[in-house]
Amino acid sequence: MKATHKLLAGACAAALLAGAAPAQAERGADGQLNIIYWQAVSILNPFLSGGTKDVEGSSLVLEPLARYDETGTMVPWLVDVIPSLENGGVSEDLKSITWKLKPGIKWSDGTDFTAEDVAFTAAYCMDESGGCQQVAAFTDVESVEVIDPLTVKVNFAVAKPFPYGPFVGAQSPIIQKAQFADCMGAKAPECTDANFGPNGTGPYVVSEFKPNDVVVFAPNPHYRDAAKPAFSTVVFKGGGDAAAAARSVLETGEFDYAWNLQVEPEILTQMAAAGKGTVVSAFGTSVERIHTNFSNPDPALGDARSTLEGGKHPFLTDPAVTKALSLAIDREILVEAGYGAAGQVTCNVLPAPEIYNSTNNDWCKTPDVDEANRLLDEAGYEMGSDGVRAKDGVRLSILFQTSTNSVRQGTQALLKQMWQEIGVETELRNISASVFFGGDPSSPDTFQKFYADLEMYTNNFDGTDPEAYMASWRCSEIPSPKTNWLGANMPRFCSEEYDALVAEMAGTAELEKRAELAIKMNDMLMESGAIIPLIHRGGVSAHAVTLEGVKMNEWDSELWNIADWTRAE
Amino acid sequence: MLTYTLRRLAFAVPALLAISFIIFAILDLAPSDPTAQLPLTIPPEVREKIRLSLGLGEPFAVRYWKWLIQFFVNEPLNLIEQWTGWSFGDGDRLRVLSWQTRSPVVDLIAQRMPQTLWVVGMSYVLGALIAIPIGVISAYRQYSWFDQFGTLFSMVGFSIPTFFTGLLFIVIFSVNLEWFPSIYDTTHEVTDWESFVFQIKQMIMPTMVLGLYNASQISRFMRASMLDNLGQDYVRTARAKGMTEKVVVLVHVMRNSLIPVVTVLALNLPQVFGGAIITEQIFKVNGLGQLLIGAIEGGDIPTVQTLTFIFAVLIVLFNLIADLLYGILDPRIRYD
Amino acid sequence: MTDQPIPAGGATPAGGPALVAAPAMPKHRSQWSDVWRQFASHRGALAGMAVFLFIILLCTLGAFIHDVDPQKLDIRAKNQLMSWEHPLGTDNLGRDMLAQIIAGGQVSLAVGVTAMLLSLLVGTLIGVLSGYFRRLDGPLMRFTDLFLALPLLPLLLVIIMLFRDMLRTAFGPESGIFILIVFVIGITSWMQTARIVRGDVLALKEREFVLAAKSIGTPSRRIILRHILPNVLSPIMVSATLGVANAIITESALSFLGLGFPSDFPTWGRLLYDGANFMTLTPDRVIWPGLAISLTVLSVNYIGDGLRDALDPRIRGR
Amino acid sequence: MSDAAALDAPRAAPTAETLLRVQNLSVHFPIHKGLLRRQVGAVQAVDEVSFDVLKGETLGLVGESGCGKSTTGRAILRLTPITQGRVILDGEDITHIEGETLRQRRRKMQMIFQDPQASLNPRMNVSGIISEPLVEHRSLSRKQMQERVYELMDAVGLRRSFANRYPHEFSGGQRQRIGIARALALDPGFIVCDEPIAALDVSIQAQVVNLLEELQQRLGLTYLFISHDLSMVRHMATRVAVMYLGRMVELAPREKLYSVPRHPYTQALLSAVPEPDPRREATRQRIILTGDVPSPANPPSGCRFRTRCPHAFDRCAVETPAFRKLSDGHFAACHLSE
Amino acid sequence: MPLADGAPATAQQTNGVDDAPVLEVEGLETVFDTRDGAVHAVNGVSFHLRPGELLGVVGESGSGKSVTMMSALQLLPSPPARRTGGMVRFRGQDVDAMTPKAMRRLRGGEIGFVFQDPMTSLNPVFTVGFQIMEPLRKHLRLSKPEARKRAAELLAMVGIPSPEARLNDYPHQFSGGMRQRVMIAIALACEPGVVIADEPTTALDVTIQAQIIELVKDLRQRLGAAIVWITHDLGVIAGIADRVAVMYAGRIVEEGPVLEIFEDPRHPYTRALLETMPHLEGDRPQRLRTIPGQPPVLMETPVACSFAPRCPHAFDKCLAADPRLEPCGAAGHRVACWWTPPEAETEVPA
Repeated sequence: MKATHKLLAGACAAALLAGAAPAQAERGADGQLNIIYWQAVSILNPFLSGGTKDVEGSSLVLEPLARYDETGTMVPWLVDVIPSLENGGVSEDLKSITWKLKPGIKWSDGTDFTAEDVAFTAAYCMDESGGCQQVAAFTDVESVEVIDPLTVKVNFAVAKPFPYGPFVGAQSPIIQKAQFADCMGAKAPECTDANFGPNGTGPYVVSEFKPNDVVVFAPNPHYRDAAKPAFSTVVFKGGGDAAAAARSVLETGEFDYAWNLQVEPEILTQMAAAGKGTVVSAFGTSVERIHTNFSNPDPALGDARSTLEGGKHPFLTDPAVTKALSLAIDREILVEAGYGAAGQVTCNVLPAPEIYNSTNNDWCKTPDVDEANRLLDEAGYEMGSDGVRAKDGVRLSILFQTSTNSVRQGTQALLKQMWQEIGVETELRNISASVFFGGDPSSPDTFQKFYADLEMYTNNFDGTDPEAYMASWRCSEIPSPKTNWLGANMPRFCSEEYDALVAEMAGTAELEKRAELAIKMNDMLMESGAIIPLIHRGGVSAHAVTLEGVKMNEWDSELWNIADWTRAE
Repeated sequence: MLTYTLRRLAFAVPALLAISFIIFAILDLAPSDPTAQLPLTIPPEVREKIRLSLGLGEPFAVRYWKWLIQFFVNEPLNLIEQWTGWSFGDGDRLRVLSWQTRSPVVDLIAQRMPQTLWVVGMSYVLGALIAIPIGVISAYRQYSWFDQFGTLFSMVGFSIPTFFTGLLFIVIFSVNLEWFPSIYDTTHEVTDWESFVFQIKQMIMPTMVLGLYNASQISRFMRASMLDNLGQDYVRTARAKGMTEKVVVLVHVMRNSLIPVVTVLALNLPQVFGGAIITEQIFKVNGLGQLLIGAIEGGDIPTVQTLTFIFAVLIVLFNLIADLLYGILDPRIRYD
Repeated sequence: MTDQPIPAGGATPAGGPALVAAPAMPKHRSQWSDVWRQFASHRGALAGMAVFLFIILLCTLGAFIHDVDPQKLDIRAKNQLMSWEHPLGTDNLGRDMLAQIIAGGQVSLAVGVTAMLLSLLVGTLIGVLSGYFRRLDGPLMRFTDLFLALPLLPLLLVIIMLFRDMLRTAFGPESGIFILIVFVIGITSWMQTARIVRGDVLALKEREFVLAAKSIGTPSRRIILRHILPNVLSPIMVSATLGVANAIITESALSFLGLGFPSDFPTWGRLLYDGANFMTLTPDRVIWPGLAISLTVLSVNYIGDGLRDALDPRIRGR
Repeated sequence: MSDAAALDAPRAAPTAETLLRVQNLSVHFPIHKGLLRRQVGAVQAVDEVSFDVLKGETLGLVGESGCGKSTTGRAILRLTPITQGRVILDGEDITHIEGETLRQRRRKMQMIFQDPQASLNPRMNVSGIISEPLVEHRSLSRKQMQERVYELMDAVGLRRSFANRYPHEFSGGQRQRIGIARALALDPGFIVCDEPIAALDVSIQAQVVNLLEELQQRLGLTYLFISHDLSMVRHMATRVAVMYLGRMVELAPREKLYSVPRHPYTQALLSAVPEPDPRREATRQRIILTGDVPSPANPPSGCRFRTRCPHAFDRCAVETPAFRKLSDGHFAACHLSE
Repeated sequence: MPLADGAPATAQQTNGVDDAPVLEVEGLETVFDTRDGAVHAVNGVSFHLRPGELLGVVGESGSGKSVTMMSALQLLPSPPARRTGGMVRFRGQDVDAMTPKAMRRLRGGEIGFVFQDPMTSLNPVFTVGFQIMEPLRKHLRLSKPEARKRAAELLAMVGIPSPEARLNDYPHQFSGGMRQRVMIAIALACEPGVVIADEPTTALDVTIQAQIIELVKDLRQRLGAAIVWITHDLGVIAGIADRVAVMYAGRIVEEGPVLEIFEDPRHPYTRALLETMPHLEGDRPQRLRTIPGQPPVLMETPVACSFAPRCPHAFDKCLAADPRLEPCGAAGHRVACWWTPPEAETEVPA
């Protein structure tokens, strides 16, 4: 298998390193590792918290059956092979998947890791009263059967061409049945001891935990590789802000690894110049994009505002307008001002993995104000005396909302200026993230209600499979008062053709075919102007120059291979 | 004095109940949604379930009553059990749980207490130690260069926001001079001389930043109080008795001047427990202040309610202590 | 009666022992000219006044002289140091710092002054009412105690979270948040003023001139307006100066906690906060707003100090 | 003290017209103590005091500090709440009138205060201070007002050019003149002078006293002259009342009181006053009272003076001596003078 | 009583004793710096105090009586007060030349002070015992128990009942008269040769004032200290003083034995002062005599007689030159006045 090969290659690399410094090929020989996450870990049970910091913090302890490597390739982790149609792990009707556990793996308390634990994990998360936050990974799971102590079978209610939701990736690790058996359902939140110090199969165990402050880890004595991990202590500190975290690695050298450095690029560059650390980045599927409101957000419409019933948007449904808006944007400037190495210009809402990335929209990469102006002229929007275009009395005046965040506000300001050049007037509005993304149906400011013409935010999908993600833009996903404003189709984009493609993808197992369908959907969204993608965002982290083995990974936990991290002399 | 104290205590009870209600009600109105921070991919039905699992479905009065019981009965009982080893009932009491960490809020507070007390408390002590001599000398040599400089110092100290001084300190002492760590290690334990030195080193910057701010306020107060007393007749009496200036100022005037200052110090002491939100953020001290701001940002209402109310209790308590201190320090009040 | 080495009270016009009381003073001086003379003799206060006036002038008239749009982005001119074109440099989006400081100053000063006025209004009202009317004293002071006992910062944060959006929709994003911040700072800082004013009113109420007014038959309302208020003016004015400084600082702390004005609405506190990370890259971004805050607070404090001395007859006599 | 005696006792000759009648006046300030703030007692600042003031006379009210003389004055002017008793001014019972009625009656009675510094609002100029009563009670034009202020200033001997000055620009004596002008503004018949000269220098005292006397003659004023200065009271008053610890102990026409004081307290008080005459002082036999004045919150039983009285005997502790008539116009409250 | 043993001075060391003066003040000048300029509060005051004698200094407020004494013993805060001239000698020793240490020993050790308001003059937060023991321990170097014993004796001496117990009380627990007794005990603690009493009875009621005057008379006989008694009350002075100095506008205008001053006042100011006072006995004048005008503002050193503007007898010379204190009449009687009263007018209204 390709994946196995990759894993071996990784092991070889580690072995090579070990060879270079033989004294270090010993558990706990490299002293202390200091990691700083500017958002502190609040709980070490990823099923009870959706926060990246919590998921990644617990990934030192808890492991999934399989996970993604830095290229987005799935690698077996607690199993020997990834089940697939070819090797018979996935049933022909695509309704079940059978995992065969790697023998000999032990929990950190010394007991054996068995299929019972895997089945229990599913039962734990699928208990409705438990409030499991990773329940999305278990969508359509009908049952999880224990075949024998090392074999577990997941049955789906529907055909699942991509059955790798449960137990794959950092969001869906395995917890120990013995420890959590009494923590089912409503009792889940009250099991503080277990939630703060889960037993795991990973390289480290929790030795001290101060919620929202610091976690101290020690090597797992029962870790499957006797030579790993290399550090005797891991201090996982939280708090402060991204700049301070970056400073502690890059300038003062107090810490070895800092996560998610959303700092203005010039600051990062300046800090990196101190030479104590290296900035690393990796790209996943996050795209900063603008959603166009195809429905009419006119307040005069009252309850019908921003709904299909309220009618079409006066000018944004005209692809000429959205294309002109897109053409007017100099995305390079946006990258330079707000993202630096953590951003790339993109013209797709689905930019990765590579096979899904469309090249059909690359025209947007080169801004062309003249072309934009021409398009608008052609479409009949005439420049008014106030510098704003209008057609039939409808002025190209836009209300543009996003969440409160300094980079976003910078981007907003830049866009406003760029659009001014093509005769589009923009009013900016920013809303506190907790309200904007909060989903409170009584608030007028949520991103779902979309009481504006344009809105900007980032979204992505977990793992590497875009099926569910692309299904967001089906007609049935349009938020409306009837569905209590739930739904992911913010632009109110509705096309039968698109819905048909979604259905087709759900029944297609072959990867190339799936990619083709995804690209087609992506291109449809681009051409209609429902989405104006801006930047393909990556994660940025920094590590000390003395820290080796870091492989930045946006598909899984950044700390996915922490067992291989070592300290150079 | 005793009845006075009892009276004050008696007043404190309804006051605290009123405060608890206000705090609970205001925070309850807050639009914080415990599920707001969840990833967008989580479906709304699940969000609703999570809300219910956090006890959000019940009416306001029930939740308030439950919270009162938890706060005033269950948590104190738990504390007593922990300290004494006794047990009351089955010990399976409903505790105030944080939404963010799902752990009892009181435990979190207990965990945060040491660093807050060390850093913020130390800065308070330091502030007072710096401020009192400055205040005394400034007042004694009123309008001298020392006084002018002291005034300038205290006003500058007061007028620069701590988030700025903190960052400045880090850039100078951590980045450029590499003297002190910029991030406070809350797991550090003092076991020997070396670790003690490290503890001192990591405390210096946050303590100084806060201490200077405190000192600037206390010194102004001390100066004013000294000036008030230096003009009193008894000072002339002391001089007429042939007392040295040292005795006149440090015994006669100082003793009187400290009365209001000490009470003000006691009144402001709850701030120490409240933590210094900004300084804690900057140096990652992660004390109570950081806990509070984190809870506010994370919409963790139970934590905010509990912390806020504990501060209120402390404020009421220290108000009482300040009154009593005043009585103890000032004999004129003691016997009334 | 005795001779007192230190002239007592304002009993004598010129200070010194009472013997200086003259049947007719050579020149007629009003009380305010006395206050001004004492104020002017306080060098710090005078300097503070000059600096404060300069800052006000800069913020009001500065925008006419340096007429650059503070929100104009010029990404190609980002992170610049001082130059003729941008006297105080630019920020990381290429906005002109001087223009931003001028615009920010207008907001910061407006916040400072309005919040102070609000807090004074509430504080004086409660202080005077509870000091003058014995029956109101208990309830109002308990009310004040309650406010003092409420931990303000958390509640303040909650109030902001609560009402921000309501006000935004009612008054628009900028004036909405302005009203909110002013309200929040004002409503959480009146207690000291109330206590001080109450104390002074209690003392004034016992003064014979109030009794004299009562014996004349002056109704309470006019006693308060004519006799009490003018005489509590000095603590009120000192509170006012402290209030301005306090409000500016609180606003900057709110900015730090991310609860102040929206990011495209510069205030000194926000400029300082936004610039903090650029401290080593473009020091101008922290020096100027920092200096502006410090100088304002410092000058206002010195003015307050001078006023306190000038308005205190015991000191004025000296 | 029986009611009848009290009503009858202090009345002066029936022929003279009575302007003010004070009957059994008590002013008690409650003391609250304990957990529930219960009233546990009262400071008996003024207790069962009765006297008359005749039209045109000056009644001197003397006593040491804390004896209740100022409180009596204020209670008569309804400036402090009356616990018990009646105050009748010009035939009208003003004890319980309130609001506008009381406001109207205030024109008839005014007060001159002890501390000329404290009794003038430092933020008002002379003209403002003197015209305040006029503003409150008369509707005069600006010009008439100005004229009246000038008239009053003339009357008390202040230069008209001082009208725009502030109190702090004046000396103590001049300030007291301003206070007197204010009291006169409404042409009151009755003025309570509450220690009007206590804060003034000797050489100034005489000026103010002369002014008061002159005004009395000119305007037919009636004074209640409260003072602790026995010599000055002897100079000013027609009749003199002596108070001790909230009670009135003796009341007599001036000459009688000073020549044949009947109450031991009055005797001690008179003997304690130092005279500017070295020869007399050297030979004078003083009655030196022992101890201090007891607290009015907890006054001695029976006769309040008994704890310091050189002649006290058993009955004094048991029975409160009645305030009774001794000879024409001479009243005293002492068992010895029965 | 051990204290009395220490000072076997007999009664009535009245005028005429030829002992060397304990305290001499010559040409004392003191200025207060105010914003309006320098106020000349004391303008060349000279007097001396013989052992055991009681000198009454009388004058209205602002006449400089307290300032003179405080300034002579360097108890005025500087600024604003400033000595501009004069010499002060204690037992022949130049006080101005003393070291601060010697100065402190002088104050409290050899000179005691009693101030006007005993409430504010005692430190509210220390017990009375502590405040009495302070000078005992400092100047007499007594041990704590010794000082305590002595303090109790002192309290007993000034007539405070159960002195041992009251040592532990705070000033506010004493009544006004008792507080003044405590002040007197402190002043007498180290058996000083001189006591400066600055309006010691002004804040007290007449009956209490009488008590204190009796006490001082009694103690004087027993201790024999010289006393400077500053007051504005001529009555008090008449009953207690041996000699009287009358001050006006920062200078002594008349000085002499008490009988001389009251029975043969030479200065128009003294005469007016005596006449303005009403009496408890004798004739009651229709109108009190008044002194027109106000005391002067001492913004500059006077070149003329300061009283001239208010003086009924003023003539040209009074405005041209400042009279000096010259002997007149009986022995020890001195007056600073150009005008000579006709014999007929020297009678006092008796």
